[in-house]
Amino acid sequence: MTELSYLAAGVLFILGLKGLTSPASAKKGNRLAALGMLLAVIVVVVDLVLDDSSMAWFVVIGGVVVGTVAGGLLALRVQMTDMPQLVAAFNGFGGGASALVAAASIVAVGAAAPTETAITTALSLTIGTITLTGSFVAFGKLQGILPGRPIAPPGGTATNAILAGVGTVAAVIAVITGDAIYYWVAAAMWGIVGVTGVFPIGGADMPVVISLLNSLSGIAAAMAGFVISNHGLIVGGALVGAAGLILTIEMSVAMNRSIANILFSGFGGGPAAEDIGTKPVKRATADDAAIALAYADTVMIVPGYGLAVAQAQHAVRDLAAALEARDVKVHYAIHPVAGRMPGHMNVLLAEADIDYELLLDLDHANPQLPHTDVVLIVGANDVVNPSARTDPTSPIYGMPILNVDEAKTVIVVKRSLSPGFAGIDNPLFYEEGTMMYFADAKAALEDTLTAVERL
Amino acid sequence: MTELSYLAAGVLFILGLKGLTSPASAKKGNRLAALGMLLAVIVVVVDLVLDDSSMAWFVVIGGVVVGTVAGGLLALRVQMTDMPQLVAAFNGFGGGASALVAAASIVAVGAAAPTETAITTALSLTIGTITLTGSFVAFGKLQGILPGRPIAPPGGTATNAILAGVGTVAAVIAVITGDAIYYWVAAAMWGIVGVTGVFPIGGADMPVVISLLNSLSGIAAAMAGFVISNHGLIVGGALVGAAGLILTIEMSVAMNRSIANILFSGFGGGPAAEDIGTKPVKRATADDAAIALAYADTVMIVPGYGLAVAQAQHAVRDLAAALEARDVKVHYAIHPVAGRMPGHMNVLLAEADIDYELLLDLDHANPQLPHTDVVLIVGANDVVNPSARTDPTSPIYGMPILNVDEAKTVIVVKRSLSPGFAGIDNPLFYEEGTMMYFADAKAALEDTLTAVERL
Amino acid sequence: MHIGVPNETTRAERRVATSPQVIAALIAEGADVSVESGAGTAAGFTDEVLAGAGAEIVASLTDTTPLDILLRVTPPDDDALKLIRDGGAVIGLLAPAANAERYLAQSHIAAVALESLPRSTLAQSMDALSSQATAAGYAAVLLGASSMPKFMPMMVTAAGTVPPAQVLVLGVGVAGLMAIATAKRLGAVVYAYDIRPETKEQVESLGGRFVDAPTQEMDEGGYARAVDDETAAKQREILSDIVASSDLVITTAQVPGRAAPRLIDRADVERMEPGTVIVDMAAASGGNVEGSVPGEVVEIGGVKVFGPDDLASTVAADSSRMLARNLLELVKRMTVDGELLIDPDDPVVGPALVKRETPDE
Amino acid sequence: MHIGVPNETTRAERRVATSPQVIAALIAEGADVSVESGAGTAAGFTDEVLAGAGAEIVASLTDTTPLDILLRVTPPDDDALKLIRDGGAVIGLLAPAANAERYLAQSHIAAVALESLPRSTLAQSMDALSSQATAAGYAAVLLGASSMPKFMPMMVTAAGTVPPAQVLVLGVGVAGLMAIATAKRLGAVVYAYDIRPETKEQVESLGGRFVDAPTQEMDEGGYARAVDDETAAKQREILSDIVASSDLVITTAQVPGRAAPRLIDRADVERMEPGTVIVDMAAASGGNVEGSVPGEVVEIGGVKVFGPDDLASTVAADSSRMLARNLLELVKRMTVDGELLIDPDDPVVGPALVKRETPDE
Amino acid sequence: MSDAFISGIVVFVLSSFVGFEIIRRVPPTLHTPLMSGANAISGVTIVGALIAAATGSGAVAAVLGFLAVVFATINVIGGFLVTDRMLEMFKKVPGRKS
Amino acid sequence: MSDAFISGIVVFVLSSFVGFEIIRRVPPTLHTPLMSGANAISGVTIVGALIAAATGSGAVAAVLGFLAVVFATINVIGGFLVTDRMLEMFKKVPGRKS
Ligand SMILES: NC(=O)c1ccc[n+]([C@@H]2O[C@H](COP(=O)([O-])OP(=O)(O)OC[C@H]3O[C@@H](n4cnc5c(N)ncnc54)[C@H](OP(=O)(O)O)[C@@H]3O)[C@@H](O)[C@H]2O)c1
Ligand SMILES: NC(=O)c1ccc[n+]([C@@H]2O[C@H](COP(=O)([O-])OP(=O)(O)OC[C@H]3O[C@@H](n4cnc5c(N)ncnc54)[C@H](OP(=O)(O)O)[C@@H]3O)[C@@H](O)[C@H]2O)c1
Ligand SMILES: NC(=O)c1ccc[n+]([C@@H]2O[C@H](COP(=O)([O-])OP(=O)(O)OC[C@H]3O[C@@H](n4cnc5c(N)ncnc54)[C@H](O)[C@@H]3O)[C@@H](O)[C@H]2O)c1
Ligand SMILES: NC(=O)c1ccc[n+]([C@@H]2O[C@H](COP(=O)([O-])OP(=O)(O)OC[C@H]3O[C@@H](n4cnc5c(N)ncnc54)[C@H](O)[C@@H]3O)[C@@H](O)[C@H]2O)c1
Repeated sequence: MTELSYLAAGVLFILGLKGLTSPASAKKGNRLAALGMLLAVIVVVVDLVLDDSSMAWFVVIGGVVVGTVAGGLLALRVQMTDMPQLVAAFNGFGGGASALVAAASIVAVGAAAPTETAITTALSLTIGTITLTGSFVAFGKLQGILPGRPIAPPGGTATNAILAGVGTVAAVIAVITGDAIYYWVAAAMWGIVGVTGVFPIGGADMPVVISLLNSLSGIAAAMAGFVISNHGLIVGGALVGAAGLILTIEMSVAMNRSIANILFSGFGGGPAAEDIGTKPVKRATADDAAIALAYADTVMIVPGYGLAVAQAQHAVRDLAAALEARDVKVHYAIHPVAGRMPGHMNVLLAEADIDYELLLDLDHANPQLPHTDVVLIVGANDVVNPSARTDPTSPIYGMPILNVDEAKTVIVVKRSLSPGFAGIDNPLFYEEGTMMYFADAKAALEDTLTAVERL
Repeated sequence: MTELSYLAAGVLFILGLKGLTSPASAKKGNRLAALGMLLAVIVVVVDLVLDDSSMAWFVVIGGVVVGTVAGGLLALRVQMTDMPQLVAAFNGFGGGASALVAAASIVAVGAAAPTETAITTALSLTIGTITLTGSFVAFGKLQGILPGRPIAPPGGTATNAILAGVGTVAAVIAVITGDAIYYWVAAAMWGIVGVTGVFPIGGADMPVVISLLNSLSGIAAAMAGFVISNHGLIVGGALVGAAGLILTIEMSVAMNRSIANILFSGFGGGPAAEDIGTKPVKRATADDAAIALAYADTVMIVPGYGLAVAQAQHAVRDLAAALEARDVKVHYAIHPVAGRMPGHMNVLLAEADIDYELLLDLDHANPQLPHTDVVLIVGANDVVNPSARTDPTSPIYGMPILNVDEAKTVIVVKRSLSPGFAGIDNPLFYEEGTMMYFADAKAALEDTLTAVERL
Repeated sequence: MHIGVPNETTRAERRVATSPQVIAALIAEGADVSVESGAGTAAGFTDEVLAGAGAEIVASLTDTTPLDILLRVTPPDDDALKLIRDGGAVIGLLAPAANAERYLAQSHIAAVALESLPRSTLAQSMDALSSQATAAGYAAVLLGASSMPKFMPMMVTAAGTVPPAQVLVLGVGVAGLMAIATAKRLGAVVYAYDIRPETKEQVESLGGRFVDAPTQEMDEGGYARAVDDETAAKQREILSDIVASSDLVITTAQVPGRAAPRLIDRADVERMEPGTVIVDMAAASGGNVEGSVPGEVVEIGGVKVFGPDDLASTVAADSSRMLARNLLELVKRMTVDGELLIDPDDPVVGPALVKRETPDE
Repeated sequence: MHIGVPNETTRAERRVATSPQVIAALIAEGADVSVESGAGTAAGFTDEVLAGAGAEIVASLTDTTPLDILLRVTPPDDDALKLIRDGGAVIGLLAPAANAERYLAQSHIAAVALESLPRSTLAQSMDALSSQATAAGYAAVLLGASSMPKFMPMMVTAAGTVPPAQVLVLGVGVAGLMAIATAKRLGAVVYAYDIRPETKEQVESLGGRFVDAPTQEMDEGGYARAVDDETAAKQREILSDIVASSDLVITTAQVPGRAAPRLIDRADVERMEPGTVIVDMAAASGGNVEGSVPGEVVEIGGVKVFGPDDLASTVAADSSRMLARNLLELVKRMTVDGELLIDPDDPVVGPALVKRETPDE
Repeated sequence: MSDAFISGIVVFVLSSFVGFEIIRRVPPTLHTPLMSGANAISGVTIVGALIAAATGSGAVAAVLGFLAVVFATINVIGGFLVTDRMLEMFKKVPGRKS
Repeated sequence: MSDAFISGIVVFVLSSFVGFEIIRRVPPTLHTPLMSGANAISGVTIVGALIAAATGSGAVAAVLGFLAVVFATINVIGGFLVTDRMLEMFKKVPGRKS
């Protein structure tokens, strides 16, 4: 029964994780996984109680209470923007717990363990430790306690290689001899690698690192499962280990980087994360745009000269149709001087057979914008440049523009940060609520459509 | 080692099955799975040899030789069109083998087996038997040995329910008492259910039934795995059991039916399979169209009035663009009287900005058609009606038409078999090389595009 | 076989009953083709071009041997019919309703009126009504658009937003459909109406919007019947409002063998804004618009009402080419081994022959 | 503030320097507006409509009190300038190159020439050259299309396949872009060429094809410079071939302050097919086409060459509305608390003031 | 329940999940080859058949074992071969959209 | 190798496959919640921690066990809660295209 209950918990983990991969089912997925965890905990507690060996009640209860209060407070108090670092910290605790389970087993069983158990114990210990230290460095960087910029250890990659080598050798000796001290040495070495390995990675790449550490914490848990011969741990741990790895790969693909590039670029191995412009912008992918658009109630599309250059009129129509099918209200805001000739946008939108009634001119669009969830700017620039409103020294000061910055979210599709016809920079691109989607307008809209249809 | 080798075989099965889900990797997938099977067989043989008990060599070798020759000849000799029934037959053999393994275990171990083994033995035996008989009935129907039309047993569903009930009770008694005779009774009852259950199902629905029986044969193998405590069998069998079930569901969804409707409609429970027209046509889905188009070298799109009615001009352009991105050459054949006014198609295609150079009129299109892989007819009818060429009694006899029947494959997108402007039936729809895709033109083209992008 | 093509060009008529391509095709079929000098000039086919295609250019067809076939854009006078040999034929847009008696009087020849060809799928390649209506529908929109003081498309510009023009097309036969398509291309919002209900789908297939006024099934011939007074009144009421808000109205409604239905009264015209335009393509057969005059433009309360009689001629090159192709296909159907052979039972040619009405019709 | 709008309608001029909407807007700004009777009729703005918007309709502006501002579509004669009070202004398309001396002679008023406004993003709402070029580019295509004996779009029909017309646009400023867009809408295959290389992207952004002939960077003002003889010769050579195969050629090339560049010689015209059409929009400033005559149509070897001088007037309602909006925005910029205040240092108004040339220019 | 049996159940459930997850939207043209390939995999019961044939004692067991081996072998050999033949139709590997 | 260990390996491999297959193309906006949820699941090590804490003897073992329980509990409780909060943003369930 115990084993089958763990299997049931494992199935709940699987279903939960599956749920988490799609927006519609994510919340339910998380709760299923939590249910699985509750089941696993009840099973083990019942088992321990039935066993009624000299169970160390106060340790167990004390631990659970402390952990619950600490974890609960952290989770409920944290601000939205600080969540990534909190996840990193939680992950560190998880890795630490697996290392501690291994450590407890070393203390309890010692050299008596069969080779296979010794191996998994060593793995659980070292992987758990690197997860612990690495996660806390990541936490520190994101929280601003540690410097966000990449800092390589003295000696760079070589130092890390040596530390890892020593740690590995110590672990092998530990397995062979069963001598606890070698376990601790191995754990210490790998713990240091966690620190020196994560320190050189820039703050922007941290999410990928956290995801990788998350995968490691899953593997550590699975190894701990081998140590205590528990299928529940193996299922849950292996699941997270594999899923975390795939997720890490996906995240780096979304950033157009390889994992190796992310992990080692701080050592001078690859290009810096920000390659366009000097001021930071928030970059978006097709999927980001798709989620923002698909979950909006009202969308305003602002076409500009770039739409014409990319001949993206059909693509914009297709995307709008897909959004309308999801009950999103889509309008188009046409600025009087968008494009390069009077009525340029009208020619294109008429070709794509977009209903005239959906086209709003400046006077009609501006009052709508504060009530608009998402503005999608397609190859427009000057006509949405807020310096026309705010900067008396700007050559376009005084020109009426589309006040897109009054909308909740702004997505700008263009190929780069280069200026438009008027040749001036656009402060809109650097604003808090603006996401820059750098791509050819047609390709971007087509990719976003594909992403919307996948949601 | 043995166990881990079985695991390796299981992994190969997983990778192989995964490969089989996409056209690009299917062939490799099948070979990986075969490799896994080879590994499993080698492992068991080595194991048996090492065991060097009184191994019944001649039985083993004789069986393998007979099976290899029979299976090999059948597989290599069969004609493409007869493949589905061959798969059914093979499936029946697989189910039979599992039942025989269970039977051998019953004979060898008898009442001595622990309850859990007895249960799995009973399951392997009964599921294997129903697979055996059901598959051979399916084979007989498809091969034309048995009548293809649905034939319900006397008493209908009630008869089957009684047989199944008796079989189940016998199995339960067998498990409890360990008495072999009850096993045989259970097997016999379920074997009959296989016959009486499949007999009432029409020939058109057989693929779905075979897929379901395939899933059952997987489960039978997994149960046999429990009987002989072999993880290799459990992994492979469970894999096929689950995959087969999903596939069965997918196939019935593709036919717009529920599984229950397919299984029980022969008993008067649901509509007949062919609901449109009386002559049989080959129906196609978006995925069929996508595969045909994406793997073609040359495609000719023939637009007609239906394209205009559906306002599918943008959709056709998008699909063509996706095909061109895959190096498919796409042209459009414009019949002089397509649509309802002179130049009707030109107005639409120009709106969608389709290059004039891609438009071929009758005189230029017809010489191309014999060299065209796929013709995609979108809402055209009279202009591709071959009776204008072949049937002197036809009111349109003598009118030049697009000779689309000279192309390798023809896909016709329209909503039904109803006639066009001239009000006459179109023999093209019933030809061998024609697939009918019944849908609104715009929806059909959009769905096909999605399917192409998924390939 | 000797085929003759006269010069018919006048102010209103710039078309010619042949084209360089068709001359070449006829010659390939074994015919001789004589064309009067200057016949094609207004359509852009100079004498040199036609001669280059193989035609004999003659000052007048009277200079040449009797003709087997005379091809015409417009109804010929009796002298022209004399050019044809005994047993020969005149083929063209012969206006049989008005001229049948004249043709029948010349009993030595057969008169084949393109207007009377069946409107079947099989006969479409000879259907000159369709090909010329295509040209006329296109030309009507260009005429209307260039006579309007406003843009057809919508334009959002720095100098204000120009709303799209509203175009109304009444009568959705071939010309009406072409008018809808052309106005739509230019960016207008297009409404359309026809008495036949199946045109709704056709209008929408071109991106137009169908006006929701009463419709009525067509007769066996596929033509609209004359409507009763009550329906007509209801129609006019609904149409009057949409006419009033239109910038350009194009009317094409016809009922074969009858006067064109009156769809727009003077009062409706007066409700329109000054500067708006009406093109009444049915002016010559009675007019869909009260006050329209064939071949002229009249102004009613600031509204320009055109009654053009030469629309197909304004695209004379292409309309002549299409007409010539129609004639070529018909000539081919009427010849066997290079000899003219008129089969009154042929399902295509038969109905086009000008015959004395049989009592049961 | 008193604003006057005269009646300028002639054969070639149907526009008026105001519109009902703009009259209402000016009155809302506190101005009085007097309009000469009949001034808007040709543009579709009847006296009643303008009066309804709040204008005072006068038989002649001489009947009314002195004006603060006189709005003009065309350059006024000296008598008209007398209507303006001391310190007042005339604003409109004043053709400053030809008339500057006349305006300067009337030292009691300021002359603000819309032609001299900067072509900057900020000034676009007042940019009458753009708004009128928009109208002219559209009208040029309609003129060309209705004068051509062939269809613009491709049509596959039962009476043969009609290939699409080939349209060539030379000079891709505002008018040229509009011409490309309009011809493309009608279904033609459109080629275009301009000396400024950045126009390639603009042409393609409208679905046109750029002709691969030599280009040249623009000057600081964003205008093309006059090109040297060698480049011009090479240009003409490449263009000659594409001109020869075109059905409709629309030329719009201008070099500010100079005569329009000659892009098409008589020999090029003669290479074109009979029945083809050229619209030379630069005819008035010297002509891009050899032989074009402003305000007339000449035939050269079967090719119709138009030199229209009233293109914007053919869509007088919308072109007047846009011009009126341009004038409104400029008047608003030139008034403070309802009083005219001309600031020669204003980056928009300053350059538009007619001034005596300073030596360094 | 024996440990082996319980771990069998775990393996069974997990394998089923893998099977469920692997089959996504499969194009209908692949339905038959996929079914055929899966069917061949279900011939893994050949392992059981071989064991039964090799270790069974007595005539009945021998016959059952022999038949089991024949059946399973037919399923395996025939299954993979016929699948391979069906898949001949997907020879051209498509260029991917860039 | 013990049977338990071997079946552990089988379970590990199969679970990994399930993990691999489950994560398809996930929209980037879900990356963080998914990571956070997976992280909470990796807190399953709490089972080991509880066993260690309950059965360990000696002060060292008690301390290790106690810490393990605290750490694991933080991971589990905090992880699921914070994921739940992140997912608040997906409240609107989209209408599907028909
Ligand atoms: N409407 C008129 O009559 C007229 C006439 C002349 C001048 N203008 C002037 O033109 C401007 C019009 O404003 P606008 O906002 O429409 O255009 P804009 O300010 O010129 O900006 C267009 C933007 O589109 C982007 N782009 C170009 N090609 C693209 C592609 N293939 N895919 C995606 N993005 C692309 C460019 O950025 P990347 O290079 O980074 O992609 C550029 O910043 C105004 O300054 C106006 O005064 C207008
Ligand atoms: N071109 C001309 O000038 C002209 C003028 C008048 C008449 N005609 C005649 O019209 C005919 C033209 O031939 P054609 O092949 O173009 O058309 P057609 O023979 O009339 O066939 C059109 C087909 O499109 C299908 N369809 C309608 N709406 C659809 C939708 N929304 N989605 C998908 N399919 C749709 C219809 O089948 P379902 O209902 O099953 O969907 C119909 O069979 C000829 O007979 C011609 O003589 C032509
Ligand atoms: N078989 C073919 O291939 C073929 C070819 C060409 C035309 N046709 C058909 O022939 C028919 C006639 O075409 P046509 O262009 O010569 O028509 P037409 O010129 O005779 O008439 C024009 C239109 O006016 C409409 N009309 C008549 N009375 C009306 C009223 N009171 N209110 C509104 N509309 C009114 C008619 O319905 C018709 O559509 C059409 O159905 C057309 O599709 C068929
Ligand atoms: N800032 C703004 O918002 C704004 C507004 C309107 C226009 N403009 C710009 O002002 C410029 C002029 O516009 P316009 O329409 O008044 O131009 P224009 O009427 O002065 O000239 C028309 C075109 O002729 C071209 N041309 C000159 N010589 C030529 C030659 N030899 N061969 C080929 N082409 C030749 C010019 O390059 C120009 O594009 C354009 O760049 C336009 O984009 C800017």
